[in-house]
Amino acid sequence: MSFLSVENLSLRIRGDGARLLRSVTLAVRPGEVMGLVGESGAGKSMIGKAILGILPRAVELSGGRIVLEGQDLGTLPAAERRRVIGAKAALIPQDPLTALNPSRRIGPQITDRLVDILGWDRARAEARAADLLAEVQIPQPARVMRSYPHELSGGMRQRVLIASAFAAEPKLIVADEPTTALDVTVQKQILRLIRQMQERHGTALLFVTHDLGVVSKVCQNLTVLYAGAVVERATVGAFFAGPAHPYSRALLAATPKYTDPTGSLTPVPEAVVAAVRAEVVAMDEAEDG
Amino acid sequence: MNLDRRTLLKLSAATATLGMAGLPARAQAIDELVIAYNVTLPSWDPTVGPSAVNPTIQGLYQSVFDQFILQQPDLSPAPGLLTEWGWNEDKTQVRMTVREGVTWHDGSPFTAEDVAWSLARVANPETGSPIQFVWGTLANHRVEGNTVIADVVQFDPTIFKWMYFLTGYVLPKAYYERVGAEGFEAAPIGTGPYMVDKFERNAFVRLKANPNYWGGKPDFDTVTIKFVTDAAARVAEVESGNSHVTLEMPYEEFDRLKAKMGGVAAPISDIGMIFLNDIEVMTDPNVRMAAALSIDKQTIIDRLLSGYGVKIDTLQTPEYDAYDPSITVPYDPDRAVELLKASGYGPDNPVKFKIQTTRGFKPKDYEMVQAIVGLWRKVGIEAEIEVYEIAKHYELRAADQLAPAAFYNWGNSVGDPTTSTGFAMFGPSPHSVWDGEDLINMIGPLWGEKDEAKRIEGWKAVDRYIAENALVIPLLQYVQPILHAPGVVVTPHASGALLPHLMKRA
Amino acid sequence: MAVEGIDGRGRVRRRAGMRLWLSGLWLALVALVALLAPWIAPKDPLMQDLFLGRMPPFWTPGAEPGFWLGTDSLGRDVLSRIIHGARVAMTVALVAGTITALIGATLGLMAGFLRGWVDLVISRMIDIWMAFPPVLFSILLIAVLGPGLTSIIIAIVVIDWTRFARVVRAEAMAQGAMDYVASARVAGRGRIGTMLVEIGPNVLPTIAVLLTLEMGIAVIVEAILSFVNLSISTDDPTWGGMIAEGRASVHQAWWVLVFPLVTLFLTVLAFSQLGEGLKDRFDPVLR
Amino acid sequence: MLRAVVLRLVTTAITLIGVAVIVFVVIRVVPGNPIALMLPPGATEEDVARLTALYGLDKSLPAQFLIWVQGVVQGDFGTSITARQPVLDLVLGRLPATLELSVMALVIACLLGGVAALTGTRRRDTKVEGAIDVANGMALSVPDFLWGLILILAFGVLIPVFHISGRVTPSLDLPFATNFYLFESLLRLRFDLWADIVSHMFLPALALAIPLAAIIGQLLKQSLKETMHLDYVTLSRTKGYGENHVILREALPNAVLPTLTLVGVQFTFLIGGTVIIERLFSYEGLGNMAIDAVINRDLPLIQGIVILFAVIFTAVNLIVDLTYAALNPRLRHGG
Repeated sequence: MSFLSVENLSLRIRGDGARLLRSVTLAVRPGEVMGLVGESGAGKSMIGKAILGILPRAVELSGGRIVLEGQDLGTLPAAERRRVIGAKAALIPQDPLTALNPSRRIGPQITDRLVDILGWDRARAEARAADLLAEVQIPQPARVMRSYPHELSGGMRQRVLIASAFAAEPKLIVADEPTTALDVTVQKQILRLIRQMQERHGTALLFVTHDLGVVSKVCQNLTVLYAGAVVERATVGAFFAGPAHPYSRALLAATPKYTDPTGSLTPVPEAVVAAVRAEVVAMDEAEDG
Repeated sequence: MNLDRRTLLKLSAATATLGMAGLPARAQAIDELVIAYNVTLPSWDPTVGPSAVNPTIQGLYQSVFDQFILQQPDLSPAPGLLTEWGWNEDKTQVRMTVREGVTWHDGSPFTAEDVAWSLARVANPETGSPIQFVWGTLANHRVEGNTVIADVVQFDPTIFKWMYFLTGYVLPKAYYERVGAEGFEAAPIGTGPYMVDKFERNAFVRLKANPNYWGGKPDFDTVTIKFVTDAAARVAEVESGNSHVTLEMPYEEFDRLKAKMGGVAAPISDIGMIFLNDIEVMTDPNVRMAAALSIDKQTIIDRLLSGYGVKIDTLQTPEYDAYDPSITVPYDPDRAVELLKASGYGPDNPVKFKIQTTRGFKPKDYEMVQAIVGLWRKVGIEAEIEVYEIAKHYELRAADQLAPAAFYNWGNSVGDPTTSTGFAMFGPSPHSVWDGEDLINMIGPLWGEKDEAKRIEGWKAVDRYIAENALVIPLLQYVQPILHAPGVVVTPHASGALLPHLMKRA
Repeated sequence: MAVEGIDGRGRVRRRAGMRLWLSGLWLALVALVALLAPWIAPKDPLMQDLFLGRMPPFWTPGAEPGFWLGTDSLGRDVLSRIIHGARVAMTVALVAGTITALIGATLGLMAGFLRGWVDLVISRMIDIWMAFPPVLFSILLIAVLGPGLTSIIIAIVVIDWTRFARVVRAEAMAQGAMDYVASARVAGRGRIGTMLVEIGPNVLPTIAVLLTLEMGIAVIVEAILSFVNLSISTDDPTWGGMIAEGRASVHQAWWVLVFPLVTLFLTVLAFSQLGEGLKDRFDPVLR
Repeated sequence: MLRAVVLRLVTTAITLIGVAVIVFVVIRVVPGNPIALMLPPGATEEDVARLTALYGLDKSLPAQFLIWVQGVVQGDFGTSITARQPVLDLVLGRLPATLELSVMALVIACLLGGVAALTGTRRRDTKVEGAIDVANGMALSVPDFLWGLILILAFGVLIPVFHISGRVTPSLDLPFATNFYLFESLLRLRFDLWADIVSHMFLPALALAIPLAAIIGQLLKQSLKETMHLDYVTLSRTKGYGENHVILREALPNAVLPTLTLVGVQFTFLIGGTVIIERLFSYEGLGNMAIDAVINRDLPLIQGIVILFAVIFTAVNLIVDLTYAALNPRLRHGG
């Protein structure tokens, strides 16, 4: 039974009705690592936002539902939905430089959820935070908890955010392109760290990225998106052996391989783009018709 | 058209608060009288500095200090700290008998020594007394028992009148010499009806009744005088019941509230006039006369001042000694047009000059000048208004650089012709603007005239001459509006001074 | 069905339209009235008739025909005085506003870009000027210059130029640090040239916004000065002067105070909303 | 850090000296010399000369300035012409009243502005925010003296809830050592007096506060709305916190900082504004005394008051900069 089940999720711009997501369906089993892949603007991070309830004000849910551990989030009143999400899910944000509150110390930014939402007492929360900081290989966790974000490097801050996400023992973590804002050398360490933490804590992980290379190293299976519609769902192994959908194949061809850095890259051909666009138009007319 | 609140409220929500129902003032008995006063008190020494010559605060001084001679509400003198006073036969000496049994607020006895010392002090130039030129005419002040004698250096017929006018106050010699000027400022004492209990600069002064005042203990034991310089705020004070008495508010407000509370409006010794400077077009008598004849004084008083004002044609008011009702300047616009035509002016070629005025210093001062300029425009006089502050007026007048016409008010609470027509029209005085030789010769001999009847007749002749040649344009005698709660009866004083000890419980 | 807009970003419409339109309309009306004042005013604003004092507006009983908004204590037509008052208000707003902007912006630009001792001197001047309480300083200034339209404009300029100088200096400093300025310098443009050509245009939107706000403030300062009895000396009507005069007899003739008050209020509100609207329009950063 | 402090003191000194020189020259150029004011009817030419010499106004401008500076160095700011008392005592006597009124106005402005900004952010992009924007615009487009007038009529007379003149009911005996009535009445736990004083100060303070509240309201809302888009706010929502908590705990502390410096500047304008409001409410502060001083051409007093305003202005700027540094963690912890 899947921990998270997104069923026919559709999102539109409030007011003029432009479609952002077109009845997306995907499911994540406890402990599974699912990759969400697509070009920028394909709506992949919009799915993450929908799940965590942080959609921008200008976007409205126009269809489908999100079920978390059997609970349809849409039916819950706003306040209760927030607490459920807060308790069961967590976010690893993209840019560590702006994801920590500059005027609050690091410690409280980890323990606040534990105390306020999960109801832990302060001592247990602080101990937990220190353990997690150690687990993400941050030296002198006690001192770091007392310091301010501007005193830490980008990489260190991402580690803090990862520790903060795992501290609450969530059953699902949404990682929204967690390494894109970091320089290359740090990216590898952070990816390996996320993978280790995921295995150790057995948390389901929804990994949003545009980099197929990352997917191949971190995810178990993946979903390819184009213009807010699911184009293909596959296990990583099957996908890298031979993607079913022409757009997926073109996407794979356009991705640099670590193994063959000098290989020439062929941009996604026009014909393929036209084809997948036609598919999307067909879906819309079906829905509108 | 009375105010219809509903139309106002319907008009616009943002300004609905301006619709005024007005609240009935609390009518119950008043134990602590509160007066909303229109000017602040800069200094407690009534004999030196600018405040000594400021007529608007003399009421405060007269509550705490006594003058040599008491001035009654109708401006006439009466025995005060001096019971008798006068010259010897050849007017080379003055003799003054001092009242006995009077004490200062600190309990120390009041003696003739205080009177002699006070007179000598204001006669001494070093103390910075602005009226030194009058007190300087007496010298060698000495005491004999309870009489004070002084030699007359230069005869001044009005010397005794100054003893109930500006700087004519008796100060405590022993106390002043002990505490010095600054000590006196901090804790002033006098022999007056009220003692200073607490003074908060720019805010209020709290007065306690002087139990053994020689003129009888005043009705109200405690009087608080709040300094509220803004007229609308003063009206709000009495209307909301925070204060019981106030003065100097727009006449429309006086009319509106006097029905609800109590109000008294009496003429005071302060007149509104237009100085004429003998420069530019004003040297032409036709222009001056036309300007005088074309001002409809009564309509201005009725329409602008709601009728509160007394039309005058000379610088004297009915209460003054040298008032002559027979001298009149009628409102005759047609004659004014003829006179202007005689000098070559007319509607197409109007005579042009500038008229200066203060704005907000006296009630409706600026509006009155606007109304006069409007009346002049009808007969062919184009006057351009220039507003200046009272400080600039004094400076221009002292330097004789006033515009051809300048609106000003002239207070004279002793009612003597020298301190009205005299100082205003006598060429050499730094205060006059008109320098005509003829007038100087007429006024000259009157300064030292010893025969009182002859002196008064002399001044009347001067006033008649001035009116016939329109050397100045007197306009009106001001009426002072006083609003008071039903619980208090206010006796107005013709000098314009608001005196708490004249106020009785209703 | 538009396909190209399918990704849906950047479609959030801007909401400011309504306010901008209304304020622009009102200001245009006031400007027009100011221009055509002598021709469209029903009566001569200075013509007095003491017997027609304090006539109520036309819709109330006892109104005098022809005097739409009633008369003041001297019997002058309130509507005509408001119309002519618009001329004074607009002159004060435009002239004082523009001069303040010119002086303030130039000094600010010089201080912000040239830096060095120029900045030091100008910053000290700004500090000194701002140390004076504005109202007290203007009272003193008017006392020196004597009342009149020109002295009010000078008072406003002398007091408010620091507002422009401060903002433009900060903006010029920020822009100065940008790369495009450095590249212009590399391209051999002189310091002054760079300042005028490169920084000027980018600072312009801020100046435009401040200018509209400044015009509103200029009208208010004129009202404050006439409250302190220092405004225009001659007869010609100003809104501030009418408010000060109307205040004394507000219970008998509320319209003498209320109508100029409402006109002043709407004009200044229009200036501030226009300024806000321009700020939204120019400021791309605002999401 | 020391170097910055020294530099700051030097610039402050320059500003004060600049102000002193300018006001000294301006008020002596002002027409209407005080001596003419003192001349009653009948005074003669040599009276004018005598009084002018008495007040030292006959010397040349630079000479007068030197005398004044020598006096200032020994703490003697000269004697007021009208009040015939040392200017320093007069001015310092009235300073507490103006400071208390300004602080009270600032508190009211922060409360009003804060509530407007927070509500505007909480209800952003709705009619509520539109209404708040218009209200801010209206508050800004009515000069503070008109607010004073409306408040007097509304709450002084129509519904007499507050006192409308003076600073305290004169009949009360005030056991105060200093002139800081408001603060001292709190320290002495005399809440009866405190209530009376507040009732006197509330309307003038509100009239002063309204324009400032509008400015704070707009600036803070602007800064809040920008902060709401930052990642750490979004992250906080994922933790399960409600909108109110997110605004108050996460966005507000960071949004306040940039607004602080601008409020500092506006506060100095507020102090300048007390000149008119104190006159309207007959509140015995520095402003009220300033107008009398100008009308009576009391040159030493005007000089003293303007210098004191300048000192207040530089002090407020210093305080604002210090609080900015204290509040901003980046500056406080270096790095």
